[in-house]
Amino acid sequence: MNDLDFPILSTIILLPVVAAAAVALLPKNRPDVIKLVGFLAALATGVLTVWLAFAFDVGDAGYQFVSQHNWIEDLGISWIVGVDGISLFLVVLTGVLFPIALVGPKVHRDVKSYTAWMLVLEAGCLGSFLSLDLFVFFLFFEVTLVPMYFIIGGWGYDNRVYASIKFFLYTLFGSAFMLVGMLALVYLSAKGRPVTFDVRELAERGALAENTARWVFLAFTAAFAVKIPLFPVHTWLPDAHTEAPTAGSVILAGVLLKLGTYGILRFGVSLFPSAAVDMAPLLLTLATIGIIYGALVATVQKDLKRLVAYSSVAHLGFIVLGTFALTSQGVSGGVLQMVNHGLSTGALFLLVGMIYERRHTRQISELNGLQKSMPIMAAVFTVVMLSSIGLPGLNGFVGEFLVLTGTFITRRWWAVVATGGVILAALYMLWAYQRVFHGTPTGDNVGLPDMTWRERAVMAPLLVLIVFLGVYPQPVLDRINPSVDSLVSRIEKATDHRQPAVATRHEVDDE
Amino acid sequence: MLDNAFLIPLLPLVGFLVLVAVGRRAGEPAAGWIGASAVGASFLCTLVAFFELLGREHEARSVGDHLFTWIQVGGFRVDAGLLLDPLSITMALFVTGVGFLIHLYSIGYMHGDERFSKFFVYLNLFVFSMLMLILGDSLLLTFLGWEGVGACSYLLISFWFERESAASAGKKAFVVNRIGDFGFMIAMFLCFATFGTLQYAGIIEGAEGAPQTTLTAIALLLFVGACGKSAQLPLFVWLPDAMEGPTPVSALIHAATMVTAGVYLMARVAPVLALTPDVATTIAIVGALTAFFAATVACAQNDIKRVLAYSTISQLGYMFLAIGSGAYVAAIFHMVTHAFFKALLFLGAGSVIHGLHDEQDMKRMGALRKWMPVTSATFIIGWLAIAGVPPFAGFWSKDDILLNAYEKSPILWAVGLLTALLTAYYMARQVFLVFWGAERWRDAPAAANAELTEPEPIAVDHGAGSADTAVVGHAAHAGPDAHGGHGREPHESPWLMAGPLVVLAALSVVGGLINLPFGSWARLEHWLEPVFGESLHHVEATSGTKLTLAAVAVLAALAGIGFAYATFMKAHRLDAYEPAILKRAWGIDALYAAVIVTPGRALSSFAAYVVDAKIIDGVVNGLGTVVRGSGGVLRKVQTGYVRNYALGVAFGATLLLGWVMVRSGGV
Amino acid sequence: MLLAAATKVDAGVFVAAAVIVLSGAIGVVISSNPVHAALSLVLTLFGVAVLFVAQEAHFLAAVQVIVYAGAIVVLFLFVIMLIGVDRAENVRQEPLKGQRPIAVLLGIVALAEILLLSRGADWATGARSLGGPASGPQPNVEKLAESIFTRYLFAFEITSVLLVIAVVGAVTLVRKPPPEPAGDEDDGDVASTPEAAVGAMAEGDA
Amino acid sequence: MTVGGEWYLTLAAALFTIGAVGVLVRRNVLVMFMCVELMLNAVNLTFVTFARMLDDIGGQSLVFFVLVVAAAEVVVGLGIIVAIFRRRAGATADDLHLLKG
Repeated sequence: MNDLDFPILSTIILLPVVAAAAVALLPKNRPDVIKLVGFLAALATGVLTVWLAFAFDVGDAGYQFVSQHNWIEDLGISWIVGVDGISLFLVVLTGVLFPIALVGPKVHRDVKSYTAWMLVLEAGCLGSFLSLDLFVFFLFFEVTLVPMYFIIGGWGYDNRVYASIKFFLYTLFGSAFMLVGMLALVYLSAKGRPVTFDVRELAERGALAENTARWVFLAFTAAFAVKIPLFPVHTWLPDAHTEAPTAGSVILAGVLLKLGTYGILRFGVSLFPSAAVDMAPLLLTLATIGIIYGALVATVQKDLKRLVAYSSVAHLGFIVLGTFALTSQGVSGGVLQMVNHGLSTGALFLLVGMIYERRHTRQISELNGLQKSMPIMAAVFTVVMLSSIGLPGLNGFVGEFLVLTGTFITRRWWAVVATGGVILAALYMLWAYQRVFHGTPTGDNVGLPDMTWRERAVMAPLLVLIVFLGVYPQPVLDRINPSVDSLVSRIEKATDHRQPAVATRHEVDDE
Repeated sequence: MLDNAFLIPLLPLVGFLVLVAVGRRAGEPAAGWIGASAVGASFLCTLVAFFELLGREHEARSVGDHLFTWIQVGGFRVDAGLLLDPLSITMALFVTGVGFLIHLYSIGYMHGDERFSKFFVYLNLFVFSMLMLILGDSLLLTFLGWEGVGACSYLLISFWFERESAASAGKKAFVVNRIGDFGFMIAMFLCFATFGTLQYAGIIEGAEGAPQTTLTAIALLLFVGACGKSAQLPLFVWLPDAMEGPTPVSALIHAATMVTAGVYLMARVAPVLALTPDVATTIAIVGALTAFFAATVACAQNDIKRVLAYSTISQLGYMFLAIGSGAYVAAIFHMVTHAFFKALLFLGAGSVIHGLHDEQDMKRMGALRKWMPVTSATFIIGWLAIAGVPPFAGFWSKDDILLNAYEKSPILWAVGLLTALLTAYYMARQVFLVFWGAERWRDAPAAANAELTEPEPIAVDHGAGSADTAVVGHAAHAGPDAHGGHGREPHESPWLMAGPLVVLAALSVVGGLINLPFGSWARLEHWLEPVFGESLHHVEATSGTKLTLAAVAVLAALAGIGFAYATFMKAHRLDAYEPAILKRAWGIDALYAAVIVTPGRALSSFAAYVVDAKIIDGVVNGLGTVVRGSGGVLRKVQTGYVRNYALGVAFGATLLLGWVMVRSGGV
Repeated sequence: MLLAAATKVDAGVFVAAAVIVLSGAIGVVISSNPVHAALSLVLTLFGVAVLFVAQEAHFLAAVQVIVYAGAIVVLFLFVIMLIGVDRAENVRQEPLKGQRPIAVLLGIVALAEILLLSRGADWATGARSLGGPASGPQPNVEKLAESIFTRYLFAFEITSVLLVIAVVGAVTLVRKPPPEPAGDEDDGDVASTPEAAVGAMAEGDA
Repeated sequence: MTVGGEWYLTLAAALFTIGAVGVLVRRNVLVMFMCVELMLNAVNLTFVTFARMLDDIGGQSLVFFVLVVAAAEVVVGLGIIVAIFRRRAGATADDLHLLKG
């Protein structure tokens, strides 16, 4: 099934690029046509990614749909794309979120450039998730900065210039370390063999001295930690999220942050297993601090979007926690949580955007009693909020619980502290909900129109996924698990790290 | 039926989904009937399953029903599977049964509410979650229900969200519950780390060989979870506030079913508790203290529902006392009888509130006996049951608990007895204030009316009017047609509400029959035996001791009632023995506010506005400032004078030459 | 004897030329009137031409005189005349503090370094260029021509392009700007600030 | 060979240095330009000297190119100067410091 000749992954990456070029050629005064073209392209990409999830061979731990073309042979750089259980659902998430983000929020000016940038951004994200060549990954990773910079700077709110520059410089600062680390890795691990940027080959070589590997790992981690963002390099996130237009926030939270967590797993942990094991306590600690700290800070935010942004810091902490637990449950939960966070936080940002379109404010203190006039929005918000809090039966819980379980069996106390974040999550979300939706509406909050059919249609797929992944996550986990297991067993082979027996013991089926 | 046990939780879920889809269109009262029939059908299914189970051999009375694999990663596997055994079926029976009655009652009670259908949406979801909690065959499925009922409780407490107090109470309930859930979650992690499974069967199987410390930790952490859900010290604070919800909610969730989930959980893991006597003792002590503490507070409350709320906390304390004493059957027995009489009392209170047009202050009631005969008759039965007057249901279950407590420690028994006395007193106080004495509600309306006729732009024809909505400020009662001719005089509730009262009253009278302490009459004990097995504690006291203890308990109850009679009926006093500290529940809420909430908020503000904004972002922006600053200094070098630049070039060239010279050794 | 005499003559030529070159150079640097500077430059150029001849570079000497002294210096003089001869620079004052002493100091140090280096010259590899030997029976012009038109033909062609570009550039630069719109005439001193001057240059470019 | 090459080189060095100092100390753009010509001549002299010392015509060829480039440079440079002076008569190098940081 996967040996099809058609280069499906390259198509997925290139389709938005072609569409962006097409949009650029369309006349500026036909925003309706531009919107349609952009949406259809994103939708087609989305359909392809979903098809990918179905065509994916469940039991296979390796890369699938691989296609390879030499690019710069002297430097060992090739165009290699492939997908495995770790990247599969991030690709699907990207494919699903982009059409929603494109069609959901209203664009107040220059639809053409906006649509083109969004499509370029989509290509960048997909390329990052699918590249198996370190160099090409780095290119895509950096390329995503540019459209995001313009989207925040061009379509954002009042303080957008500061936010976009901060976002750009912050991330670029981290990437500089990665560039150095990447070159060090590639050339130091060559040792007489031909230089290659192929991730698969590099993982096999693993030829760096232990100390060197640690430094290179830290260089990679620096880039990804900023992107994730990990405490204490998270401060670009609230600004970027708050000032970005709704679609920008959705994509930023839903997809771009995942580049960090995905990168740290694919290029950090799997290329430097021993360094990852050595550094795990540091990263676990930062993640745990991020969970508690993000939640605490979120509690007192006055701006609804900022609150959601800080909740992202906390949620991303869970993902890192799971990743560096280095157990099947932790890593699988982390991967699943990447998807979950993309769905629920993306949905939250969409909802906040809808409130903004009605009230033109994000200040919590200026909102009250919205449930009175907008019962449907309140209901949708409640579901999404509960998913974000991690209510069992909705998607957030499954990932969070797996992460915490996986962490607990190796790193007990980190997990215990992190579980405290679950209490705080309920606190800040419910308190915000109470202030915004409960109470008797006053002033401009009286008589707002409820969700339109278009808005409902936008939210519907997200809600369906939120519920589905909470009730029946197994099809997703079935695809994630083999890749994660092989990753963990490779770590075990390379280091003296061992998962506890309970993590792997397969009990006899009692069916 | 046992093979199709999934129908039991599925039916309320279907009801929920149907109501979500068409509830608003179905409107009143169709939505209510949909919800009620879903729960009713579920009750019938449970009943069938119960009889099928009853028809089986003693040992075969445990049936697993595997549905699908929910989560599986490596060795971690949780199935969506149901466990039907005598314990879960017992719970399911009274949850669906009482739930059905309360659904019926709600159709009458919520009449005229603008969110009528939504109420039943939540109620059905609640019943589904509660059934998952009960029937789940693993800790995680129980946790699914556990959190689900928590969420429903949140939604229902803040049902009238326009009122700030209701919104806050809902949030408080959820957050405090989460603190308990924290313990529950850690306990689950520990279980997985120790046993490699979260299934009850696996845990109980593995418990024998597990290290004592681990078992103690697990038991203690689960008890923390139970404390949150069942409102025990120190996590009880949410339950009194939860009375902001509609009264049927208080009856169903905050008296009969959800709050007993903690007790159920403890009973589920009874074999673990049996191996950890220290934890059992802790549970008994916490239970006894909570029972006594809440009873003292209940004596000083004036709000008719808050009295019942503290009473609930107190009765839950009894159940934990029983659990801690190893008397699981007694705990379950009391849970069942308590569900009957406490639901009855709450619904009765709702009926009173309804009849008095949203009056909740007992000081403004009185003499309702004549006006609301059915309500008062049933309420009095409930009172006698909870007070422990034989032969009502409460007497038998409470006696059972006290007996077991006596076996555990006479001190615990003494505390329990004292609590029984207080219970009898405060319940008698309530009954006398509400149903006897002067018609004080005649003096009150001026003030009440002013509150009720707050101008409200949206006029809703309220009909009979639901109690609590009116407080929100609907103009219904001010409208001329609202109450036909009977003005402000109390009225009896319609039969849809009175019917459930009668049924529950009947159950409160005869409920004791399920477990009479006379050999073969101990049906419940016999029925539950396969669940608890060896961990069940058997009382070894002589029948003489038993009789003496029972007599003392009855005397205590009568003493309490007598004292209340003397105070309120003979002396006609209204505010006897009500120190302010008791009204404020020993100031524990204030203590939490001072010790946790305020510092917590300060810490958050510190993190947000100092650490994040000043320190971390300070460093970030500081870096920017340093770069710009050094640029600002360096830009001075760019004088704009081309000859200066040329000088620089010359200087560089000279340096280069010097360097070449040094390198070539030309010097 | 004859050789000694020739050497003496050569030495005399060198010393004379050197004196001319240096005095001309110093004249360029210190004369406040640009016309004088230009004339001093001619002096130096001639001196250098003489030194070329003394080193058998006859063709270059000729070019030096014709192109440099003849064309370039005349161009300089044209420009001086064009923009005003009377604008003598006040060489007594130096507005940039420290510029002059540092410049002289740097000059001395650099000179010393160059001299020391040329003495030590072990870094000169002595590798041959592609042009071939300078000595031999062929006349200097022929050898030079052969070198330029064979080995360095491509470079030679490029210089021709360069010259064309330079011509075009010069024409574009000095073209009179298009007449200003009427309203702007009362601005008075249009280019009273350096900003305006540079701005005008940019306009001229367009 | 008569006068040693090193003498020529020394002379060229002196000429170059004088030219460089001239560029640094003079404000008149035209004179600065002339000083640049001095430096170019010094270099040319060096080339020719080396051509003789090393017996290599390449040095002389290079001088040829330098001459051409110098001519082009002068043309363009003077063009710029004329353009400036057309706007600002008598401007010195110090008057043009718009690009001050």
